[in-house]
Amino acid sequence: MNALIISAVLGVIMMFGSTLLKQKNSIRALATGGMLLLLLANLLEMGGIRFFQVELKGMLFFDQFALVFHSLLLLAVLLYIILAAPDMEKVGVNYADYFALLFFILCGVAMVLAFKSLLILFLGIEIISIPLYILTGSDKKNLKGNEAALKYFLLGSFSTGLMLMGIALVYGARGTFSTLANPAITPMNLNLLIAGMAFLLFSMAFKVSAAPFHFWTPDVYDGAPTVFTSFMATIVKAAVFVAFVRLFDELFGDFDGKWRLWVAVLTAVTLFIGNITAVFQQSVKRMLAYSSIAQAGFMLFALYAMNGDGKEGLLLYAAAYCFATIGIFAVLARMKDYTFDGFNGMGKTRPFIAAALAVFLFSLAGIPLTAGFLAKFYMLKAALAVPGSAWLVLFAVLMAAVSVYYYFRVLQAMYFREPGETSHPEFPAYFKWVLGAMAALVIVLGVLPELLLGRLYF
Amino acid sequence: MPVINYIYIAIALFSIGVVGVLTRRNAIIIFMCIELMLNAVNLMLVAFSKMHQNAAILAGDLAGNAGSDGQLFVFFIMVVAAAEVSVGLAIIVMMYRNIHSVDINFLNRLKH
Amino acid sequence: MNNALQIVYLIPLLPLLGFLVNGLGRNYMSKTLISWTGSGTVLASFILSVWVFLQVKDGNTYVAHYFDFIKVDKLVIPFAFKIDQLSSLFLLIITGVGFLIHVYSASYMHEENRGHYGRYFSYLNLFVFSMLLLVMGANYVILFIGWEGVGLCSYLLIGYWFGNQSYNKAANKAFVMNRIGDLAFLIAIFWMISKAGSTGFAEVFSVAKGEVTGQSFTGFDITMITLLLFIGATGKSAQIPLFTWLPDAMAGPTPVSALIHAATMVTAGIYMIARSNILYSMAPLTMDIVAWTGLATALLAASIALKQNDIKKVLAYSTVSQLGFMFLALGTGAYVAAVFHVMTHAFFKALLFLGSGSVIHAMGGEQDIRNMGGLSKKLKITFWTFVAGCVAIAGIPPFSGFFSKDAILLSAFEKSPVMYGIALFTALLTAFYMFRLLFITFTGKFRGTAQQAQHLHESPAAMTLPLIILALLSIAGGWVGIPEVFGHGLDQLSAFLRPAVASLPHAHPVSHETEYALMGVSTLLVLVMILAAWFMFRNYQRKETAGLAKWLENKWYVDELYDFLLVNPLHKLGGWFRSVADPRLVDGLVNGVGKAVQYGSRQLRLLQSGQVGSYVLLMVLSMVLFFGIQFFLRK
Amino acid sequence: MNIIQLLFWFLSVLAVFSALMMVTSKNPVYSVLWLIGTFFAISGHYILLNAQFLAIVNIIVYAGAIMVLFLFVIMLMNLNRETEPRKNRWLKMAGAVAGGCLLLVLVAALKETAGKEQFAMVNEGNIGLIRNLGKELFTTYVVPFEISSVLFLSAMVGAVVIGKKD
Amino acid sequence: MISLFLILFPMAAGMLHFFLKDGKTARSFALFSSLATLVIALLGLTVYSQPEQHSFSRPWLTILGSSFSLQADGMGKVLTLLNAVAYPLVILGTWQRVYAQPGRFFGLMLLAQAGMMGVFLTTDALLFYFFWELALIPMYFLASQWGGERRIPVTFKFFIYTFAGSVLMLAGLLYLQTQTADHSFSMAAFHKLKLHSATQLKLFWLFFVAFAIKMPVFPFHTWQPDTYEQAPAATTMILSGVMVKMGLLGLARWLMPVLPVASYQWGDVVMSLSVIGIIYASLIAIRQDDLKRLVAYSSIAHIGLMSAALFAENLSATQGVMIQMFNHGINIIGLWILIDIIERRYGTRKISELGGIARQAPVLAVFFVVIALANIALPLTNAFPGEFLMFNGILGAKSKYYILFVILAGLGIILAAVYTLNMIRRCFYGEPGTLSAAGGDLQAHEKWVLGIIVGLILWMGIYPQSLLGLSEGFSLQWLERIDISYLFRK
Repeated sequence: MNALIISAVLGVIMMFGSTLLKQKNSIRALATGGMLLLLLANLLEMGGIRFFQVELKGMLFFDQFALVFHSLLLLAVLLYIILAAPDMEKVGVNYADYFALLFFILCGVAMVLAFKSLLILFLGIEIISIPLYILTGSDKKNLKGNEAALKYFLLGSFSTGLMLMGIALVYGARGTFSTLANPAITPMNLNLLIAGMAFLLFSMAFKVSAAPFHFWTPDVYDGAPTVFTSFMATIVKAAVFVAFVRLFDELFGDFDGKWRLWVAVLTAVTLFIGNITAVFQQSVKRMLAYSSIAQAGFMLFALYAMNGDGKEGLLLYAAAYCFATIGIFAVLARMKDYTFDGFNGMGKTRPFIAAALAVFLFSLAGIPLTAGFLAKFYMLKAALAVPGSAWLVLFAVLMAAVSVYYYFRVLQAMYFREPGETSHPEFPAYFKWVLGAMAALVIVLGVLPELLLGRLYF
Repeated sequence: MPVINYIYIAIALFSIGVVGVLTRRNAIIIFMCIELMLNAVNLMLVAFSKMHQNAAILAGDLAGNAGSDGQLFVFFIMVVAAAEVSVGLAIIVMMYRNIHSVDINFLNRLKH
Repeated sequence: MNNALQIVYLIPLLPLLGFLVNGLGRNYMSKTLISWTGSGTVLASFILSVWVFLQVKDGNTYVAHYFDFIKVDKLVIPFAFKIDQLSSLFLLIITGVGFLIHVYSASYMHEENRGHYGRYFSYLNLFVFSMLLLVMGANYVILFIGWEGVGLCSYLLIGYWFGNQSYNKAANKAFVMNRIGDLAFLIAIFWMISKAGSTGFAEVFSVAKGEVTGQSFTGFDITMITLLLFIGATGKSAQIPLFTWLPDAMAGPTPVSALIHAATMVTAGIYMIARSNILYSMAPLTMDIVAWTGLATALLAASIALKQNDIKKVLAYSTVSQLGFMFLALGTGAYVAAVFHVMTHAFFKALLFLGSGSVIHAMGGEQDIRNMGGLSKKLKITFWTFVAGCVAIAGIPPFSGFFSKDAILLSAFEKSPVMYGIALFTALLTAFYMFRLLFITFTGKFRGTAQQAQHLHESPAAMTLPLIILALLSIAGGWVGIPEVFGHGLDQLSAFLRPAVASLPHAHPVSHETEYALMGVSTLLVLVMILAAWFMFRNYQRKETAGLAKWLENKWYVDELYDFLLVNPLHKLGGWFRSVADPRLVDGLVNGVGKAVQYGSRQLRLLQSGQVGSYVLLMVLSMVLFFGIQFFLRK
Repeated sequence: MNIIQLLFWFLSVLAVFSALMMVTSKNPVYSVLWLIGTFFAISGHYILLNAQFLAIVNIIVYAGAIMVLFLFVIMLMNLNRETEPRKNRWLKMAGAVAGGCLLLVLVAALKETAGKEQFAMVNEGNIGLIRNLGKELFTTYVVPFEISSVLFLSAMVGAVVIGKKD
Repeated sequence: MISLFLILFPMAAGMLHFFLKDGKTARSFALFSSLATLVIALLGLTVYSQPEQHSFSRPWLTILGSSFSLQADGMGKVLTLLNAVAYPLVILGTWQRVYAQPGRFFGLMLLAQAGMMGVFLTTDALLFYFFWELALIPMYFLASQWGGERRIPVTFKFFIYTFAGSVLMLAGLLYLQTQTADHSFSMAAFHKLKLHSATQLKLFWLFFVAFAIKMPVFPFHTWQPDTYEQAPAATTMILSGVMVKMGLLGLARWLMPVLPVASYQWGDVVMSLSVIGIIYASLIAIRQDDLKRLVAYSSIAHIGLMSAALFAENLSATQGVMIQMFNHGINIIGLWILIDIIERRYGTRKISELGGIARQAPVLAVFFVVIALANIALPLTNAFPGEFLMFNGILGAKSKYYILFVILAGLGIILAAVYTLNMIRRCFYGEPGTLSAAGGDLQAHEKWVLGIIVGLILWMGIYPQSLLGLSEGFSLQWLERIDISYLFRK
C-alpha cells in the first residue's frame, strides 16, 4: 500500500511539476528521486513497515509475492527512468506530464499486483491503460504514433468491454466480486462462470498480447515512441501477467479442467505467431514487439501450470525479460537506424554497449547463465508438472530455438559485420554504468536465482 | 422477471455493439459501439444484482445489502467510461487534426 | 625360462633401426653409408635368422611375449613373436633374398639423389621389417600388423617415383586392393575372437581342435573364418578377384618388384594359410574354393602373360600365375608343397626380376621387349642367370622349380585329374611365355635405338653378384625337397616343417609308377613348349595383334570390367551424393526447415494487416470458435 | 402479461431496435441520437429494476455528458452521411455474420444457466436507492472510489497532453 | 580439486585475454596457459590421481535440484586429456596466424576449452547443459567473427542447428528431472531412474538428436563441412578435434545409461544411420576438391563408426570408442594443422590446384602422409587399436544385423583409403603445379608440433594400453549401467 499511495501522490506532484519546474533536469531528478522513494517504501513494506494504515476492506492484499514482484518492477522502472528519461524529452513538450502518467500507471500496477476484488482489477487495468493510450499518442505530429494510439485505444476499449462482460457473468455466477469469497457454484451457475471466465481469458490475453488477441501489440509497440514502448512492453506486461495468473488461480483455480487446455492452445499459438513472425522483421523495434509476444507465450506457462514453480518462474521471467528488454530499448531509442543494419559493427565502435546488449539478447534467447535461461527453465519445469504437457514443452523449446534466429541477427550485426555509414550514437557514462549494472543483474540472476526467489519465502 | 431475459437482451446489445465495431470504419461510431457494449454489461450487472438480492431475500437475509455491489460496479464502469471517452475523443480529435479523417482504415502505416 | 631364442626381437628390430636411421638421416648421410646401413641391418638379420634356423632345426621353438598390445577384459592381444619351423624358414627367405636385393639396389639405384636414395632404402628396410613382423607374429593381430605394413610399404615403393602420377595411381590401387582383402582378414580375426576369445595361433588352433572346454568352432564358423582369411590372402597374394594390382605394381623400381614378388608381400597369403593349416584342413569347402581360385588365377594370369610385351609385366603375370599354383597346392592340402614353391619361387623370381632389372639398366630404362633382342651377347651374366631362372620356373629337372611344381601337380592329380590337367596346361603355358620372353629379349637382332645399342653394357658386380647367387639357389634350391619316390629321407623340407605344417594325407595316394609317369609327361611337354617358343620367337618381329591375342594383351579387360562394375558407379554415386544428395536433399531438408520458417513468417505477418477491423474480426472469430467448442463439443 | 412485463418487452425492443439503428445509420449524428435512445431504454430497465440511482446517472452521465461530447466532436469535425467512410460490402457481411455467430453461441451457451430459474427483483428492493449505494460506496468501496480519482487525474492529464496545442 | 582447476584455469585465463590488446602477448599467454592446463591434467593423471582429487561438489542452484558437481571418470579423464593436449598443439600449430583482436580470439578459445572441460567432467545434468552452451557460444563467435567469406550464414546455421538440438536435450533433461525421486539433476539420480520403456523410446530422440547434431551423425551433419570450411583454422581444429567428442560423451554418459532400454531398442536404427553415414560421407569425400571439406567428411565417417560402436554395447567396442575419441582428436588436429600450413604456404585448399608438394616440402609431405595414414587406421598408428576394438565390438553386438554393419563400416575403411591416398597423391605427388612451386618447407615450430603429434600417434599405436587402462574401469561400470538383460530374464 505504501507504494500505491506514494505513486499516486508522486503522480500528482509531477502533474504540478510541469507548471512549477521549468528545468528538465530538475524534473528528471524529481522523478528519479521519487522513484527511489517509491522503491524504498516498497522495500520497507516488505520489511513490515507500513506508512499508511488503510482499511482495505478486502479489496487489496499485499502479500509477499506481490511485494517482491512490485519491488522488482519498481527497480526496473527506476533503471528505466534513469536510462530513458533523456529520451522522453524528444517525444514532446509535456515532459513532466509523462512522468505523472508513469506514476499513475505505477498506481495501477500496484493494484493489479494485489487485487482481491474484480473491481480493483478492472480499475487497475484501466488506470494502466488510459495513460498508456496517451503515452502511445504523445508524439502528436507523428502519424505512426497517432495511428498506434487510435488502434490501441479502440482495441483496448473493446477488450475492456470483453473484460466487463466477463466480470458481469462471473458476478452472476458468484454473487460477489471478491476473489477471497468462495461461494458454492451450482451446476446451473457453472455455465455463467465458464462464459465469464472465457471473456476474462480473452481480455487478459489481450492485455498480455497472447495470440490471437495480440494484434494490437506489434502496431502499437512499433508506432509508440520507443521510450514508452519499452515501458509498456515490460513493466506493464509483467504486472498484467501477475494479475492474469492471480485471477485464474484465485477465481478459477478449482476449474482448471475447463481452461487449462485453452491456455495451452493460447500458449502454443502465441509462441508460434510471436516467434515465427519475428523472423522476417526488418526493424529491430518491430522484431522486439513480436518477440514480446513470443516471450508472453513463455510466461503463459505460469498460467498453464498454475503451481509454485510457475509463480517463481514468472517472477524470474519478469526480471529477466524486463531488464533485458528495457536495456535493449534504451539503446534502440538512441539509435538513428532501427533496422538490423543499424547495429552493424557496434561491437567495434561501442564495445561496451554491444557487450551489454549481447547479454540482454542472450537472456532473451534463453542462453544459460543468464536470467532468461533460468526463467524459461522454470516455466518449462512448471509446465512439465502438468500431465500431458510434453508436447507443449517440446513445441516451446523448438520455438525458443527459432527465437535464437532473430535475437542473434542483432548479435551478428553488432559483432560480425562492418560498421555502416550511419554512425552509432555516443552513450554517456552513466548510461553505460546503468546498462552494465542491468547486464550484471541479468547474469547474477542467472547464476544465483536464489537472490530473488529466496525473497518469496523468508 | 426471469434473469435470462435480461441476459438475452444484454448479449443482444453486446453483440450489436460487436457487429458495429466490425462493420463501421468511423472511429467515433466504433467507439460508440463499444459504449453500447459497456451498457449491455451494465444492464446485465444490474439484473444480476437484483437476482442476488432476490436470492438473498429468499434465503432469509432481508436486511442485507446483497446485490448492491453489482450496482456499484456499474457506477464505476460509468466513471471509467467517462474517463475513457475523454481520452478517446482526444485521440480521435488529434488524429483528425493530422489527417482530416476519422476513418480507421485511412491509417495503416503500421502493419506486417 | 631362458631360451637362446629370446633375442629374436633383434631380427625385425634391426631393419626397423635401419629404416629410422635412413629415413631420418637421409639428408645427412652419404649414399654409401645409406646403402651400408640398409643392407647391413638386413644382413645382420639374415645372420641371426640363420642362427635361429639352426636353433629351430635342433627342435627349439619359442614364443616371446613382450607386452600386451591390447587388453580388454578377457581379450588379450599380446605383442608376441613365435619362432617355429615355418617362421624360421620364412625368416631365411625374407632376410636372405631381401639382403641380396638390398645389395643389388645399392648399385641399381645409384643415380638417384641422396634424399631419395635414403628414402628408398628406408622403405626397403621398413618393408623387410613389416614382413618379418608378419611371419614372426604369434597371433593374427601381429600378423595383421605386418600384413598391413607390407601393404603400406608396397604402396610407398610402388609410388617411389612420385613425380609420375600413373605410378602413384598404381600404388593407390595396390593399397586399396590390399585393404579390401585386409577387411576380410579383420573380420576373420573378429570372428575368431568372438568364438575363441583369442587371436593367438596356439589358442585358436586348440579351440579348433576341440581341446578347450567351453569354446568351440562350428563347421560354419571355420568355413567362414577360413574363407575370410582366404579373401584376405587373395588381396595380398594377388589372386582372383584382387590380382589386378600386382602387374600395375611394376611401376616401382625393379628391385622392389623383386622384393614384392619374390621374397615378401605376395607370399604373405601363402604363409598365412600355411600357418592356419589346421583350420583349413577342417574346412573342405574352403579348400575347394582355394584350389579352384588358385587354379583359375594361374590359368588366367598365364594366358595374359603370353601376350605381354613389358618385360616386368610378363614376370608379374608369371608371379600371379605361380601364386595361383601355390594356392592350388594349399587348396589340395599340400601345404608343404606350397611353402616349398614359395621358397623356390623366391629364388628364381627374384633372379628373374633382378635380371630384368639388369636388362632395363642396360637398356637405359627401356622395358618393352619388342625393342630389345640379341642382348645375350652383351649381357652374358645376366643372360645365363636369366636362363637358369627360366629353366627353374619352367620346371625342368633338376632345377628347383621342378621339384616344387611337381609336388603341386601331384597333389592336384591326387585331388582330381581335371585339376591336374588344367594345372599341367598352365605349367606348359608358363614354360612357353617364359621362354618367349627369354628369346625375344636375348636372341635375335637388337631392335632398339642406336643410342641404346651404344649404351648396352653388363651391370656392375654389385648387381651381378646377387644374380649369380640367386641363380645357384634357383638351381639347387629344390634339392631340399626331393620327392620321396626318389628315396626315403630326401624330402627334408617336409620333415623339417612337419611340427608346424603337415600336408593333408590324401585318400588315394598314387602309386610310384604314376608319379614317375606324371613327372615324365610334364617334363617332356615342357621341353616341347620350350622348343616351340624357340621356333616362334628366335627371330622376333613386331606385329599387330588381333582377336584373342588382343584380349590377352589387354588382360582380358579385367581392369575395365572392375571400373565399369565398381569404380565408376561408386565414383558417380559419390558425385551424386556430393552435388545432389547432400546439398539438396539432406541439407535441403535442413535448410527447408529454415526456409519454411521464413516463408511462414512472411505469410503469417500478413495477418497483421494493419486494419483494426480485421483484428477485431479475427478476435471475434476466435471467441466464437472458443464458445462453439467449449459449449458444444466439449460437453 | 402485466404492465411490468409489457414495459419490459417494450423497453427491450426499443433498446435493441435503437441499437440496430445506431449501428446501421449512415449519418453519424443519427447514430448518436439512436444510441441515446438505447441509453434511455436501458435507463428504463434500471427503473424497472428499482435501480433509480443508476438510471439517473446513466441519463446524466451517458446520455447527457458522454453522448453530448460525442455529438460535439462529430459536429466539430462536420461529419455527415457524405463523409462517412463505407466499408467493403463483403467485410460488412463478414462482420455481421461474425457478430451474429457470437450472439448465437452466447445465447446457446447461456440458455441453460441459473438465469432461467432465478428471478430478478423487479420494481422492488431498495439496494438501488441512492442512500444505500452511497453508504456502500463510502464504506466498503471507499478504496476503489478514491483510486478512481487517480483514473480521472490521469485521464485529465492525458486529455491535456493530447489536446494541448504544442 | 584437479577437476575444478581444469575448468577454472582456462576460464580465468580466457577472461584475462579479453584485456590483452597485443597479438603476440595474447598468443604467448594463450600458449602458456594452455600448457599450464595440460600440466594440471597430467598432474591429475600422475601425482594427484587419487579419486578425491578428481571429484568436487558444492551446492549451487539447489532450488532447482542441481549442484556444482564434477567427477572425472575414465571417459572424463581421456577427454580432458585430449582437450588439454589439443590446445597447445592448436595454438602452436597456428602460431603464424594473425588475428584481428587477438586478445578476444584467444580468450574465446580458452573459454571454449573451459566449457568443454566442464562438459567432460560434470555429473550434474543442468551443469552439463550450461557447459554445453558455454562451449558452443565461444565457438560460434570465433567462427563467425574470424571465419571465411561465407562465415555469417554458415556459422549461424551451425549455431541454430546445434542450439535447436540442445534445447531438445534440455526438454529431455527437465523431464527426467521431474521423474527422479528427489527432483535432482545429479547423474546418480538419473541412473536410478527406471522409466517405462514407451517413455524411454520417445525421450531417446530428444537426446539423440542433440548429440547427433553435435557429432555429427548422418543425416544431421550438413552444418559440419560448411562450418569447418569457413571457421578459422584454430577453431576448426578444436571443433572437430575436441568438440565433436561432446556428442559422443553425451551419448555415453547422459543418454545410454539413463535410457538403457531405448538405447537398446533404437540401437539398430542408430547403428544403421551411423554406417550409412560412414559410406555416405566417405563417398562424398572421394569427390571433394577442397581439403577442408574432404577432412570434414572423413570426420563424419569416423565419428559414425564411433557412434555405431557405442551402440554395440560391449566392452571391446566401448574401449575402442574411448581411445578412439582421443586418437581421432589428435589425428584430425594434425591434419588440420597440415592443411592450414598448406593453405598459408600455397594460398589454396583446392586439391586440383595443388600438386607435387612433396618435391618442394618433403618434410611436410612426410608428416602429412604419416598423419593421413594414421587417420585411416594403419596398424601401429593410434587409430588402429581403436578401430580394431570397435569393429570387434560391432561384430559382437547383440543386433541381428551386426554382420551387415561390420561389412558396411568396413567398406568405410576401404573408401577411407581411397580418398586419403587420392588426396595425398593429388596434393603431394606428381609434378609441382604452378601454385605449389611457391611455398617452402616446414618451420621449426611446425616441425615440433607435428613431431609431437606423430609421437603421440606412434605411442598410442604401439602401446594403446596406456589409454585403455585409463578408461577400462569406466567402461566396465558403464556396461553394467546400460545392461538391460534383466528385462530378458523375466
